[in-house]
Amino acid sequence: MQETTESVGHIVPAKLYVTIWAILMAMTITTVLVARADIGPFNVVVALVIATIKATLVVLFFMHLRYSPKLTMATVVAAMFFLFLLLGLTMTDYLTRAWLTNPGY
Amino acid sequence: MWKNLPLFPERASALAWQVDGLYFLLIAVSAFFTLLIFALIFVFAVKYRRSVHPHAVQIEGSLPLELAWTLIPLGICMIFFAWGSLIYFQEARPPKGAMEVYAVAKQWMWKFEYENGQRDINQLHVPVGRDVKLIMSSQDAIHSFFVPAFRIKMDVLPGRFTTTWFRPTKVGTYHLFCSQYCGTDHSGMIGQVIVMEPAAYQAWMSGGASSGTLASNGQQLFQQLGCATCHRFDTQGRGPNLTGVFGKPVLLEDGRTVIADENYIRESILIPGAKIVSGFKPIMPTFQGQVSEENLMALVAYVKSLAQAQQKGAASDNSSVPDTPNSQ
Amino acid sequence: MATAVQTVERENYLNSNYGIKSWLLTTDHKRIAILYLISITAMFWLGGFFAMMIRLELLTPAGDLISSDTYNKLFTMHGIIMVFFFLIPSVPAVLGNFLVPLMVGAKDLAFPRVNLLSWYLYMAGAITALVAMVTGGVDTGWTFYTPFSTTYSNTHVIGAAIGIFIAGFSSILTGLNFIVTIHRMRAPGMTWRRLPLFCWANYAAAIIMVLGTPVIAITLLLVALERAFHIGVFNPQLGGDPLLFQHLFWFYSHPAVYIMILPGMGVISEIVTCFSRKRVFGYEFIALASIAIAVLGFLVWAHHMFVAGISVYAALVFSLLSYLVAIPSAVKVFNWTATMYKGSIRYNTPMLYAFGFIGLFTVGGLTGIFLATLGIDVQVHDTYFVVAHFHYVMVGGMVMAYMAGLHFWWPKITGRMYPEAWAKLSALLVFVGFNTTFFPQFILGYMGLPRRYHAYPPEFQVLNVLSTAGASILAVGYVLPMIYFVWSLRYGKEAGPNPWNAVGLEWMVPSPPPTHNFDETPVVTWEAYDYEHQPQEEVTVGH
Amino acid sequence: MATSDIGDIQVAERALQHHFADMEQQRDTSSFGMWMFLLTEIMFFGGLFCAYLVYRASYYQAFVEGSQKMNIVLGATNTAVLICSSLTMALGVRAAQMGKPKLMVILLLITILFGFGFLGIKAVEYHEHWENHEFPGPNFHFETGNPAHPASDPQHTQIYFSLYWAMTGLHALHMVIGIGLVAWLVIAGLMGAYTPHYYNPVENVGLYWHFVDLVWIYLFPMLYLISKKHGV
Repeated sequence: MQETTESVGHIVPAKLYVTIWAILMAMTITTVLVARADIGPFNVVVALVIATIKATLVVLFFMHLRYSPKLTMATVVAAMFFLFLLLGLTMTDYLTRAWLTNPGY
Repeated sequence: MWKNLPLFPERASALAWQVDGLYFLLIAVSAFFTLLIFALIFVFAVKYRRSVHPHAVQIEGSLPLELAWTLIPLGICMIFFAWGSLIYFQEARPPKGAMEVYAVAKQWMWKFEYENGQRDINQLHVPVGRDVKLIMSSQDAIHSFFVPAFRIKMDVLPGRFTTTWFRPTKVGTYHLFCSQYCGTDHSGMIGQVIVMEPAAYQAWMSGGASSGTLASNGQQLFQQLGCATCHRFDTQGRGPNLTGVFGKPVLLEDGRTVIADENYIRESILIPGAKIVSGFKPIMPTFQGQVSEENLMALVAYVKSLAQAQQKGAASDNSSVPDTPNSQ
Repeated sequence: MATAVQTVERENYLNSNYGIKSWLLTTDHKRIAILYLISITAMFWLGGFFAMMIRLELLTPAGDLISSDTYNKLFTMHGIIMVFFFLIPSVPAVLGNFLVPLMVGAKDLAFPRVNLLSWYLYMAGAITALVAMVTGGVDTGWTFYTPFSTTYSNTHVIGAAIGIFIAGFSSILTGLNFIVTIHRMRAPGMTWRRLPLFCWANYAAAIIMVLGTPVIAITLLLVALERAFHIGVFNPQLGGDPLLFQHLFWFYSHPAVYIMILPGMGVISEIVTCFSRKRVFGYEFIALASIAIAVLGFLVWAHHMFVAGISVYAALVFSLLSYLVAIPSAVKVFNWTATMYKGSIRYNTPMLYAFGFIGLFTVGGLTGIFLATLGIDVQVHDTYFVVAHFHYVMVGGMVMAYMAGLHFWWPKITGRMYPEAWAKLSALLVFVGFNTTFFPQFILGYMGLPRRYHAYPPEFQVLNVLSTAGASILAVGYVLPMIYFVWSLRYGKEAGPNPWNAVGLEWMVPSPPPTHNFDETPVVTWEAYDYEHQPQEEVTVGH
Repeated sequence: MATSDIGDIQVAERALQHHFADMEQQRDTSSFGMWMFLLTEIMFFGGLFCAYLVYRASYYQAFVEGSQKMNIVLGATNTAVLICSSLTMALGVRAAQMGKPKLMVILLLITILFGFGFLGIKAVEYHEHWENHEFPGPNFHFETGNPAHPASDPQHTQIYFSLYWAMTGLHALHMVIGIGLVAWLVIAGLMGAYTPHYYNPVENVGLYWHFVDLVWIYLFPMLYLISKKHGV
């Protein structure tokens, strides 16, 4: 009501959709190929970075976030933030449990 | 000793005074703020009642006041935080040289095993003035070891060891409660901590018929279960030499380093594949389901004794065992 | 501003339609609020009955009245019913449902059918949980700690978990509806700075409902799967970590206490201003404190686990964060108190409850500081100190606020006044009975009496008897309103649209409100709690 | 935009609920409501992600051994299938926006086909795991298949499989619901329910569908691509 002026949502050109699709497909192949190589801890990093880029493209274009009110953007950011809190604060426990060891004698 | 209406728990450990001191401070601060709020409400309600004060004075708010009652409580809280954390960290770190008692909790009883192999059920005998470290685990649900007079509490978990410690300062008999709800007879899972004069404690200790120390029981198990065939006391074994391992960092196959504490020994027996020592193959079979909690504790005590023996002999023979077994 | 003239046959949401179908298929937020009111009241009495049984058993140190298994089931069911089926829906689903659309100037919540669905989900969850209780009960404690709940309990854990799972979606949908309504359905001129603090508070609570509840849903689902298929995720025998359950459980269940208390705080903000005839002191700070509590509330959960075997460094972090969430609560208490300064104060029943709330919540909040303090928590964790603390917040705070709100808006909801003298008496009984019940438990807790004990050592008896005596006073205090509220439906005086001479959109429509709330969309041109421009003359009622 | 006519506006007016001022408010509100719902869905899966993270961090080797049992070809194919279905879904919403109901129905039907394709492939994978006793519970049995490297920690590999089944199972359940919702759109679309002035349901189901795709985009690397030693 306050944020948008168009009565009909933004119409994205079909060509853009197809382009996004092509990028997503390419990235799927990339991530599989990269996983076959051994680059140590970077395997995880690459896999997650690719997944995040793919997810961002889907959210921005397929889900029209780019053309949505700021409030929608805030919702997505909030979801990410609280998911991060859940994961991050839980890991503060698991990652630091071994720090305090008692020689005990 | 108990009157009809005690309002405060006994103080029978070195730490109890510290906890109580902070507790009194918290009570004082809380009482101040509670009385402040109650008094303000009462005064305002009487002074500005409709019959004497028919026209309210509209006030929007006040930034200085808001800042004051945000920052002052925050500052006070930080004092509590610092003090409370200091106590907590003391509780978390048993002092060196503490006598060790192993505890197994199960529905609904406590079993204790002393270093000399003596056992106790629902009673824990300790000498006054000695540091006592408890190494605890549960056979079933989660329990919690709680001695109000010592101001200590620690959950007792299945599948791993937790520890706590105390130094009793007063001879007497104190409640031991299970404070983590654990089923039907949760409220029956109570026992006693009996703090004795050292001499009486010695007498009690020698009175029991034990079949050898905990570590020697562990040594027997170590032979019986066949551990000794691979974990030999030289560098030729298929498993790491366990002499002097306890309490030291261990380099793992995947590059991580862990401290060989009680939980590490435990995991290595039950899930040998989880953390492979560098330079060894994951060939050890699991002993899951084959060793009871008591036997696990005996094995841990044995491995620990290997390190203590080595430490004692360290002065004479320092180079025989490397810190990290087989770290090439 | 008192516009509507009371006519005998004026159409309102109660008389617009009759018959059971018109209620069970209604999408009117006000009727759904009434459906909730009836259902949660039933749950409250059931949970209260269990509480009475618990207190009776604890009269004597020996476990002589009921068996320990029965006792364990009683406190478990008391907890489950009170937490999931009374406290969480209480203010949001009853008062919030009724008032949020009226307060923002909307004709209904954003998704009326979803609103009805959420009531049905609540009922489905409640019935599932009740069936589990009737056919054998649950004895895990409302916290469902693993591995006891997954491996060692022989009771209907899956049934209860599924019941809560379903009711959780009711809560999610209510929260979603509030957030969307407050964002999208506000009347022209109803800016965020003019929004009643009750709406702010419900908005904050809704954030928690939406973000937290899904986590408990999946956690309880995993518990059910663990019991059914032995998947090992929470079972230490199969390599799982029981502490992971506690993390996931408290990720929701700690913020859940803010779902309970935040809307109650909103109620108090409305009442203190009305009966002081003053603008609220520090509007922005109270509003932002609500949001701060909602967000910070997600950062503190592991303070339930300080002695559970978590990393001591994590405990340090969570302890620090726990103090932070106490601050906005303190800010609210100070602001309410300051609102009374130089006010023009009346002692009507809602205000008496509000006094009670502020006092008891202060005690509840301050004892929360004890629990955030690591060294102290070790001593009082899992003892009666904790029991007393959360009852001070939940009953002394939340239920007091709920009662305050019911008394405040009862004339709006039903169009009738209740007998003020009886109401004041009951407020007094609740306050006295509550303190007698729960204050002794602080002392018991520090002395070391663990919670959930069916039998206890004899030296704890005197305080327990005192506590039980208080509980009986408290029970009378809760029975009385039940009687006079029902009485008032038939015999109460007509309330008129604005019996308290309060400001706010909900007081500008007739009582009870018409089905579509507003004949034409209101345009808001005044600030919140603008008592300066409200005529001083009062409509005299209830004498 | 240009295709709007009196009939469309009438359809739209019938769809306007009483408590909204206009279609625009209704559309904004329903779309925001859907995003809020997806936020709760993220937290719902978040609990499982948290469990995954904790156990993967603690028992990495067990997770690697479990992940080596995954069929990457099928997993990657399924990822591609879902991406394709998202494309047709997005184009379907676009068709609804532009007032081309027939095109919309066709695109949605293709989306449904992709959805079934995904579930079919998933079923093949599930069957394989079931046959190999890679289903948590009393019958769980795990071998790496490489005699030189016996299973190092089958207990925690079972947790890997528990999480695998829980996460992909929950995801598949969402797919099933999604297919049902798209089928409902197809029927309503055939009956002419949607116009450029009223297509909220299409938009919202579209959001839901993309969300389900999004979850899979993370599940794929998390469950299938843990370690290099694939396809041993």
